Amino acid sequence: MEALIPQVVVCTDVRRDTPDVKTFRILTPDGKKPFVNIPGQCAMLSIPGVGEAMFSITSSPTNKEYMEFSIKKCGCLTEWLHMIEPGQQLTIRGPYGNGFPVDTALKGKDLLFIAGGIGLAPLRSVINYCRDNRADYGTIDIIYGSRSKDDLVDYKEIIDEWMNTPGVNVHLTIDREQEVWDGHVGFVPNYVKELNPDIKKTVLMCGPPIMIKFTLAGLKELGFEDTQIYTTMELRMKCGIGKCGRCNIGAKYVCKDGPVFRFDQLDELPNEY
Amino acid sequence: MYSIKKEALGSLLAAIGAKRKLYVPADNAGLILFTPYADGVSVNLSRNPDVSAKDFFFPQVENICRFKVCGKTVDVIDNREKNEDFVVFGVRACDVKSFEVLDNVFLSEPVDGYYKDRRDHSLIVTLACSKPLETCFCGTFGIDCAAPGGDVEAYACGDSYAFRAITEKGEAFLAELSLENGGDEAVEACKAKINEIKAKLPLSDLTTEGFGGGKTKDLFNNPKWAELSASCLGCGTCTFVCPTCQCYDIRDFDTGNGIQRYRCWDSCMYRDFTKMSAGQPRPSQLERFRQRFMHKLVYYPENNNGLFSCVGCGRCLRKCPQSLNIVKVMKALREDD
Amino acid sequence: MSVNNEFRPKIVAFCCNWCSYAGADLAGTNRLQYPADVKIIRVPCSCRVNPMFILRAFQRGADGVILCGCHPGDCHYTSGNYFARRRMTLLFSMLDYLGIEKERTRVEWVSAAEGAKFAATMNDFVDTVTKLGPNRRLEDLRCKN
Amino acid sequence: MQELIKKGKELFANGTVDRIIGWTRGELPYDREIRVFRCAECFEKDFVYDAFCGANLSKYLIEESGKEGKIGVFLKPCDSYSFAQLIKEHRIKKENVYAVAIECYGKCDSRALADSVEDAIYWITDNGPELKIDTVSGAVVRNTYDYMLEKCAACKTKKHAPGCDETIGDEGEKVDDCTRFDIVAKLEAMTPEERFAFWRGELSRCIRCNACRNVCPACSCEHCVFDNPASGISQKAAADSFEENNFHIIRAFHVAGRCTDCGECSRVCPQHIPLHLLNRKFIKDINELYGEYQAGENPDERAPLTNYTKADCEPSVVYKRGGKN
Repeated sequence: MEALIPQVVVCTDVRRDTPDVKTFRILTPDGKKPFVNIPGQCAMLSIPGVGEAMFSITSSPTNKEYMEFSIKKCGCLTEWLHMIEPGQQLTIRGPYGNGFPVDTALKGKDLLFIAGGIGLAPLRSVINYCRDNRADYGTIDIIYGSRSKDDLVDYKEIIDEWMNTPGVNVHLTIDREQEVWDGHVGFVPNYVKELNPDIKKTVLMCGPPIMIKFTLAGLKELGFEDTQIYTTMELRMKCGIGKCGRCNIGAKYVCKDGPVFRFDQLDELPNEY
Repeated sequence: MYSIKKEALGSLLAAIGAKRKLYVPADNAGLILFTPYADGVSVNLSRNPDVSAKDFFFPQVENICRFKVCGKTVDVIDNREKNEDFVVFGVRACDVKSFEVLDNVFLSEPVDGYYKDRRDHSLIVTLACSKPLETCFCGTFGIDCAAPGGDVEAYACGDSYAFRAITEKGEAFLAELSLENGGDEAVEACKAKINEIKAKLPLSDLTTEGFGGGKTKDLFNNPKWAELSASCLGCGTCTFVCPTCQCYDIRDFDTGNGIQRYRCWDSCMYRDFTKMSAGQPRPSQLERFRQRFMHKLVYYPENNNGLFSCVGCGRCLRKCPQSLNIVKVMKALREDD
Repeated sequence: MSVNNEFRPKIVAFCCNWCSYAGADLAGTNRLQYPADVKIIRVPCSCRVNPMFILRAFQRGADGVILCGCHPGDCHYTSGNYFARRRMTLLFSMLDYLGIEKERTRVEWVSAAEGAKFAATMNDFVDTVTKLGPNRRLEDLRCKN
Repeated sequence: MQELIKKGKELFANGTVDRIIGWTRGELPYDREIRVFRCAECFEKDFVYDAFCGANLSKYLIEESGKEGKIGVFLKPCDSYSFAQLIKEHRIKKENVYAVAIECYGKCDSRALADSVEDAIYWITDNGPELKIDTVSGAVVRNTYDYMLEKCAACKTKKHAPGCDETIGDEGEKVDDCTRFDIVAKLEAMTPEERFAFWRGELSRCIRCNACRNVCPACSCEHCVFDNPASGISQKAAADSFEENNFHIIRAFHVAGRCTDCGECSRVCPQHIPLHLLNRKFIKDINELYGEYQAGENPDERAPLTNYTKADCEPSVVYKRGGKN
């Protein structure tokens, strides 16, 4: 099978999470999951004629029924995606990338997830994987922030499921005061410092570059090492298989060698992302 | 070793062309381009063709598949062209090496079937460079233009051409042509003469010292990049004439009765190459220019056991509108030491 | 049913909203006959048509392209058709220079009152293009199958 | 050249400019690259003006004149028209540029010259009417006039456009017997079939490297229509013969009336496509239909495509004039 030729899938359900984020449920035409993946991996979704782009797979591999993608409206293809209705066929190819080391480096560790905005999408896959294999991991702390309450992706799942899982602590924050909000208000980097997490934890972080920058500085202040912190990257991609050349940073291709990097690995790369 | 008289080249090419598709370097508007062989084509073997031989395996435009979209349904049709066996005549040592560079990319997992199919259908007849030019520096990368390799090697020695099979495929190919034996001595003389010229080339003293895998930190933040890239126009000439540049774009074209997905050459020199809705990791020509050379001299060797992704063919030296090139970059970056 | 293999050209007519489109309308209400091969695209002014529109029409399978606007001096926007006139003159000259049959392109000024002229122009243009045969020199083969 | 260096040093010394853009020796004997010199010493050491300085510096001034300080530039007659046209279009900040008009007697087509020599070239000595070329296997001599750039062989003027701050040497005159439209006229006299075959032969070599667009001083858009995915024509590659035609027609059309015929497009084309023949066709048509016009010559005149007269010819004029059938 040619890597660049995609398979047809059906979008069976579209769920509006926030004003600009929708979650799409994807199945093959005969009702199966398109392929097996590791948490943190990505896939190339495409609307023929509009374009093709890389999205992180939001659903956990432990979900055997369907695959989900949470997608924020921010460009040409994503605007089209936001217009589709259930039943629409799309194309997909993948899975691409390395994913998080859930079966090796992360096993048995206390995990701290830090996400901002749509940055929760790739982490949700890992969080649900860890919840479903609860015994394999230590405590799970989730710090998640967004602009407002309405912008919290998967709010219902967070409240109904994550918060009710033993050993999982969820800390939510929003940028500005809101009447309907009685939780924490403030930016993620400051909230992380306030919470002062145990420095033995392993951190998985994803969010806007500015959040990453300040949170990383904050974590280091608290005593975290680069080798404890993982993030997942985004660059322009076309082929997904490390050949077309555009996601090249140093000797790495984000689509093939990433998108998950440990910060000490990122330090080795030229600062061009 | 087989040998023919120079005058007999035309009938030899005709004999090859009668059986298979044959491409030969031929005159075209002052250029030498690989051209399908036909009666009346003016074969020109005087210098390396202006456009590299990578097109045969990685053409500028290639159909990936077609989509039929009807209401909410999508059909995928693999409409790639079927390849037939073909022969490329007169490929030089540098371009042959470039196939190895491209193989490392396209034939690594997952294998690119489009590329592989073309490779499998090809037979490469190479030609030793009797007259390397001032822009040639293949020796820098350990390439011997007097021993070009490929499936069959050819030498222009005096009033005859000598051929030698390198691979089994080449052996079978030459056997088909029923040529006369001979030419061994002439080839040795020819090689000796080439080596003599090689030593005298203006760029013969260029080395790869200071470049290679692991040199990112030393070179990436060199302040020289700013001046080196200052007059770069951001066109794609260097990348398109380069035999090893392999970046591509995948695009959809709405034909009115289906969507044609195709891939085409792309260039890291273009500003839209890395542009995302979220931002631009290489915002100015400096970063784009640096990427091209860092990739050839550092990143690629790091991933491929020290093999450089430049073969010293010198096309970018000749073709850059503003006379920027990899030799200048290498020399300038090394000056500090 | 017999299969008609006779060549029917595809004609794209860019019509200015204020004069020519109304002229086409009038031709219709007056029951004047002109071939159905003409596909009308309404534009705000003949000046809205940039060279790319013409070329893309050919790419997508048009065999002839005609631009209709208000008579010089009558432009709804005062001077749009004067600019269009210069532009199209140069473009058509360039197409001719590249060896593309010059009869495939035409500019005609049709006012809102000239339903008859509209029909006559289209009849004539369709005839001309039919004689020329299909557009081969400015076609995009990908759009053919 | 000595005069130019003297002038440059003087401009640095009296503080007129804080940098000068000019040519310098490249890697090869016939290479001249463009550099911004930031001090009198490096200018004196590296600045070159000789038979190989064909490149037009005007386009770089779009970016350079936007920076702080004043930049000096040397303009050959044909470059000065691009410069004047860019000022007219408000793309160059004139107050940040000090332009010196310099003479030009035609520049060498270094690629053609190099291609004419079979051996590796060591050095080229410019002896005026002839070029002495030292190669690996001895010296050869070439007639300078046989290897002139096309734009120089068909030079239209040795007179500079208005707008330069000073002139070194004597101001030249327009070339009366300019031959630049000869080939256009020859093509026009062909049949459409011949013309079509001619252009297919030329344009089918295009590799869409965009060098012609990027070097063109008239192509000064920040975002080109061919890079805009929403334009529907940003196909990036010549995927079909239509795309080749389309790209070249539109490229030439978008600079029609603004193209000064500086010849850079043809100079840089790696595939030897005579792009100037497209631009000159527009210039010739404009001259014949709307009156003589030279872009950049008159800062107050409206460009032909943003102008009109009520008595303009109808597009049907194309049926009567131009090529035969």
